[in-house]
Amino acid sequence: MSNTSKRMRALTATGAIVTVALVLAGCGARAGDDAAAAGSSAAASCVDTSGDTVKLGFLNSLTGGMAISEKTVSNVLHMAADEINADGGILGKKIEYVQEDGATDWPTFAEKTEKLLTQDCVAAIFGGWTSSSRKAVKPVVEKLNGLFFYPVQYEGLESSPNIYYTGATTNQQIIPAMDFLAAKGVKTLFLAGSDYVFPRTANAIIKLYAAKLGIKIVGEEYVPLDKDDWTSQVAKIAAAKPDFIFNTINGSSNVGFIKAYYDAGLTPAKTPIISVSIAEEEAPAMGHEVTGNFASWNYFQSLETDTNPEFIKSWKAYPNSSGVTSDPMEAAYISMYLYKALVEAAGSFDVDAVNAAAKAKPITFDAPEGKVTLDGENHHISKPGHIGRINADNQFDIVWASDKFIEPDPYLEGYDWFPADIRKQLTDAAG
Amino acid sequence: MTDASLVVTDLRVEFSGFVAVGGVSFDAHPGEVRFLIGPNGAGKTTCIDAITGLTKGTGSARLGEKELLGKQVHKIVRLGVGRTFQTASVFDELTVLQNLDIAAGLHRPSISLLRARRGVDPSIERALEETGLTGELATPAGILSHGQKQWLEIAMLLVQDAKVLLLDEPVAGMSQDERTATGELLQRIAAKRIVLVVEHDMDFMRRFATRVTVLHQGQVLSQGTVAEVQADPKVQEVYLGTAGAATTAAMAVVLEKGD
Amino acid sequence: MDALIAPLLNGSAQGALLLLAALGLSLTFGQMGVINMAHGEFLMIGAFAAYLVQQVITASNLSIPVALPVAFVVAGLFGLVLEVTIIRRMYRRPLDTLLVTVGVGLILQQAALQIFPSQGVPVEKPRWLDGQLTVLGYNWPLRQLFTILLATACVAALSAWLKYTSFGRRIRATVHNRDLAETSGISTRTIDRLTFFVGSGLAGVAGVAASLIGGTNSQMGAQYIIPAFLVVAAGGIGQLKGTIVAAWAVGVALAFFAYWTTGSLAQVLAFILVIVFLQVRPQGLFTVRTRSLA
Amino acid sequence: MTKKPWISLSGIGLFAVLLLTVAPLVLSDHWLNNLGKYCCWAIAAVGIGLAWGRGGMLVMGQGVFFALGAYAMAMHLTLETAGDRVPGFMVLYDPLAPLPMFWEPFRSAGFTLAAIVLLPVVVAGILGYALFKRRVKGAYFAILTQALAVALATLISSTIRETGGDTGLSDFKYFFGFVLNDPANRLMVYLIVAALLIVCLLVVWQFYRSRFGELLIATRDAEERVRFLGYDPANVKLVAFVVSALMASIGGAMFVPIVGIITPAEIGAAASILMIAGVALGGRASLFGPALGAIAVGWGQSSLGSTWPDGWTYILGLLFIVVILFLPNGLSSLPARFMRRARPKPPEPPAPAIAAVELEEVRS
Repeated sequence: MSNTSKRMRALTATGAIVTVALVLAGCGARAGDDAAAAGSSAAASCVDTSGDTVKLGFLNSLTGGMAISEKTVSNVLHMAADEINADGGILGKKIEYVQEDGATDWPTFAEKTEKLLTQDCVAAIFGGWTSSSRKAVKPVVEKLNGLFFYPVQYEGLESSPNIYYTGATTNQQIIPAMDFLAAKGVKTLFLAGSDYVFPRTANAIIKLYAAKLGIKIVGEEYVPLDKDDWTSQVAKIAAAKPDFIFNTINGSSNVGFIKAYYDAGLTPAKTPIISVSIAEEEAPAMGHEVTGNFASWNYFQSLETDTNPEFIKSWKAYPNSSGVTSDPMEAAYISMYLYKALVEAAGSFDVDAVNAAAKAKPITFDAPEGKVTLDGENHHISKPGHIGRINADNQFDIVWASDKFIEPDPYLEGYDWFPADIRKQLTDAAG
Repeated sequence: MTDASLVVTDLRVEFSGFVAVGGVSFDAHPGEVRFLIGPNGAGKTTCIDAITGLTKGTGSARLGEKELLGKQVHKIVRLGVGRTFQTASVFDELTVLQNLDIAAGLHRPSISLLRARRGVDPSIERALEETGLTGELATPAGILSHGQKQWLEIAMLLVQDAKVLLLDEPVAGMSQDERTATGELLQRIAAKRIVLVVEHDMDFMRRFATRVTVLHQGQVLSQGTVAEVQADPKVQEVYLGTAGAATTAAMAVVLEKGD
Repeated sequence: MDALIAPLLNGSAQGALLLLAALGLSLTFGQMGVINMAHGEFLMIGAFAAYLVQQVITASNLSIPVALPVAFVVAGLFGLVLEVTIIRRMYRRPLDTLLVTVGVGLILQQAALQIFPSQGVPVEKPRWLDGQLTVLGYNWPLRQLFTILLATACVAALSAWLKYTSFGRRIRATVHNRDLAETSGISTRTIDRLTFFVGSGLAGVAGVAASLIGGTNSQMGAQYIIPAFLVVAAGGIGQLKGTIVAAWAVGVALAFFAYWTTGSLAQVLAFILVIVFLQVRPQGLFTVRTRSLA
Repeated sequence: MTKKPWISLSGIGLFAVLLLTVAPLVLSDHWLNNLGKYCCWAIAAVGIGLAWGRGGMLVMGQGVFFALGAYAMAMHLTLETAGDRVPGFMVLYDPLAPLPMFWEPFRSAGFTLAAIVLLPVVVAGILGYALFKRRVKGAYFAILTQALAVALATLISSTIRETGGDTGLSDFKYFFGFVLNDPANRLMVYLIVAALLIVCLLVVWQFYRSRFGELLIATRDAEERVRFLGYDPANVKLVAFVVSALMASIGGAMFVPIVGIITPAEIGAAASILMIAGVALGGRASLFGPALGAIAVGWGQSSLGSTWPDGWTYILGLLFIVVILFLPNGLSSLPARFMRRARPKPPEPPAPAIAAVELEEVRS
């Protein structure tokens, strides 16, 4: 019947088109074809700074679950850009920003990164929060030779020529916290974390360092990020009676943890918590139940530095302000200033020129957390270690500070207790 | 076609304590139009439900040598037992042809399902002629008239080549002419197959029944030819005395299902 | 001893919260065959209502008892609006209501994110819930006991309402047979609206309980809807006692799994347990003959 | 249902020409890659159309099958990139332990391709058999499948060493020997996805015009009635469910080289529901509706999500409400509606569920 013959014809036609297309396309580079693999394919940058503006991309989750945390980072980036513009811009060019929504969806972060770099032709991208979002962005900025400024403390063990990290790596937050505990004479420690990469990695490092410090880990519990009920796990903590709890829980789950902790009758006097994800922004949602516990950060609103009062004042006056400043916000804020300093040192917006300038001489500037210096090799910045204790106003009283700014060491090369074979395998895998 | 008869023996159906059918026995043979009548709530439809596997029943219902009770619905169908429903249930979104084609698919190998239909099966054409639906081949079943839907259901049983046709109130809502046509159709069909009709309509029963079983409150009240049954005083009493109360009783049953 | 007592008690409290979340769902699903995927967001509305009450009545000792009826009414009104504007148009397509309410949930979540501080708001626990009850050597948080008492009170109130009021009787009649109820002169429209109001209101009460356990923010509702539905399904449709037993069982199972394994694995195992259970008994724990869609 | 097969067929032909030749010529690399991503969702959507639109099974957990394909592919690409080494993310948690057992076979390209096809068939087969034979359907089926998707996403998130956890698998360098960064190879990957979408459309086209397609509609509208025609509806539904699972798996597998990352967020509740959004928009029971709807939703997310992120969430929410409330058969039913208005037709057939419900009543 004619149906059949038509169908056959259509099928053949489709088949033919596909075959031809695949043959045409299939002439791309194959594995082992080193010239192509080396990245010669990176498209020529389309960044245009010939006018009196420079385009920058902002990428955070404004919708979905992570919007809870990322909105403030996004807002503070806007504030920094406005400040820089009011001050004459970067190299005399006003910042024109393109805001994108990562929508709490990691492939969307990858897609938007590509869009920002190839469609909007931005000179650099700022934002991200979760490690997943960074890992989604990383291959894209590396492929397209773009720049990404990541503002949140993270699990380290990473570096990329195309990413600048303005939050702490593990040796600037986790290790100072452990030093603080050791100084307090802590003997037993319980690890509580959300079930994802940062807590798992942080705890792996904590366990290695604890062995060296002679601190005994008496338990380890994880709960999914989107679950609030910690009662069962806190019961185990109460039974284990640790000297201290190391808390790597993230997001709203922290509220549930603190409530369960308080309900179980655990108190900072007997079983204090040290957290690495509770800051001035998160504490109010926990009310008085979190008061008296500790947190390890580089920046606190209560820090007394030259530029901090100014930062706090500007933020409080900013339209979308939450009224308090916190470490991730500060890191996002300075990422913009770090970029400004880099570009001005390079005298150009070109990625390679910026990277060269980073290596050429130490970039240093006054941040609200103090005078920070960029490490041109690993693209992290030096930071002061601080331990704060939450007071009744949900602010932090600083109880401990590192004696000097801590140099960033994402692969923990300066720490002999970190097994060299792990480091080697990790750097090999990254290389 | 077949000499096998449908023999139901001591059929019982209970719904959480309520006895809907309490030990009913009857038989039906090819060549006769067999009627099952009774007031509402007498258990007529439940009998059919039990025979076709829709509800669980105890006792026995045999088609020839094969026991039907306890088998899955679709397996009973594959043994040659087909039925229609009080409210005509055809596939509204599909055309008459598609409806019949699905019914005819019973005897095709499964793999043939993956091919499109080409032309019209001879068995479908015969069934269309038999039921007078030839002109409606491409009409969506949903827009057929009520009577036509009933005929389509009967046609589906024919292409399905059912040995036993269990028809649940096939003429409800039909005009007088349609009733007559349906009755004659049933008589033609009954020549080769077992036809069992559940009906309220006494007039229709009188005109076309060969043999009748009267059910009342889940029991056989009377059995025989139309004349014999009509002469039975018990039947007269049920139909004259309690017809009005039956509806209320049925509602009470539904209510009780709750707790 | 602790190894048994702690999970058992905490699991019971977890089950009580699940029960609170599932009660309303069980009512609306049993009555109308409607799955309200925005039920979790109604729970969130209840929690935010508790927060707003605390802004007015600052003493938390008083504010939570006040918040409970307020949350019930506020969430109930949201449910009523949903019923009147959308659900009533869809009774013939129960499966589609599921997707429509997914859309409603999305909108409510985003609205909450924009209206309230994105990090969430604090809901303070009353001081009289500080402290623990020592049960066989385990210091059981009083708040856990409160959740159980609250759930018990809700169940008692609901079953009394269903049993002794004429509205309740009409609801039960409609659950059993909608057509018959209609022909007997019951206005199923009014009944549906009322059921939806009460069902959603119960979600609001659950929200207050949830706000004492975890964070109060735009995302909080999402974690309850699927467990709550699994509880309803496992309990059997329109079966209060089934829902109660199933919620308790799931809660205790979660706590024991969490005790033996990790919090994540506990979630996975509990889900799989319910799914396997529904394999064995697709009708749930207790069955009732109704014209349900499943 | 298709009365004139050549209309649908030439539609598919036109679609093929647009996707395979016009799009690569007209679109920038970025948008072509995005289109590739939408095509992955479209492939899954075509399967959802078959299962939900034609089969009446609201599959709210297609993320499970999407994940099977995606993780099979991602494991292969990860191993291809890692070479002889253990993938980097595994090292930290146990530096000396070998590759987990279940990763080993994914070194083989052949095994990976077979797994992408067979895993969803086996899993959906077992799951579907168990559910349909027990007559689990309607909302129960929907929520159970969604619960499975949530469970799987949680499981993957918590098994960091084995699966990469929440961060997922990413940073793939090669695709079956081809360098993924090379634009020519990216074009090839796009063309494969587009071609697979066309193939899936052809498959469902054949399904829809076959006797099986008619039987599937019959089963959707009156499952019990089908039983009385001698079929076991469980088997009919099983076939449609397995095919839709296979398509989700294929979509997931191709998602990985196109997007370059797969994480549990792509398979959980939200992602599984988003897959349905496009199908509802386009028209669940139509041939092209699901695919076009999925592409439209993907495009909306990319473009509107950029310019107006808060608004996009509201639009998505409203889309569910408005389309399902007022246009249950999606945008593809609009032309027919206009035709009907022009030329009066008999009233709409009653809601499909009615016949089945009435059958299930116990009458006496």
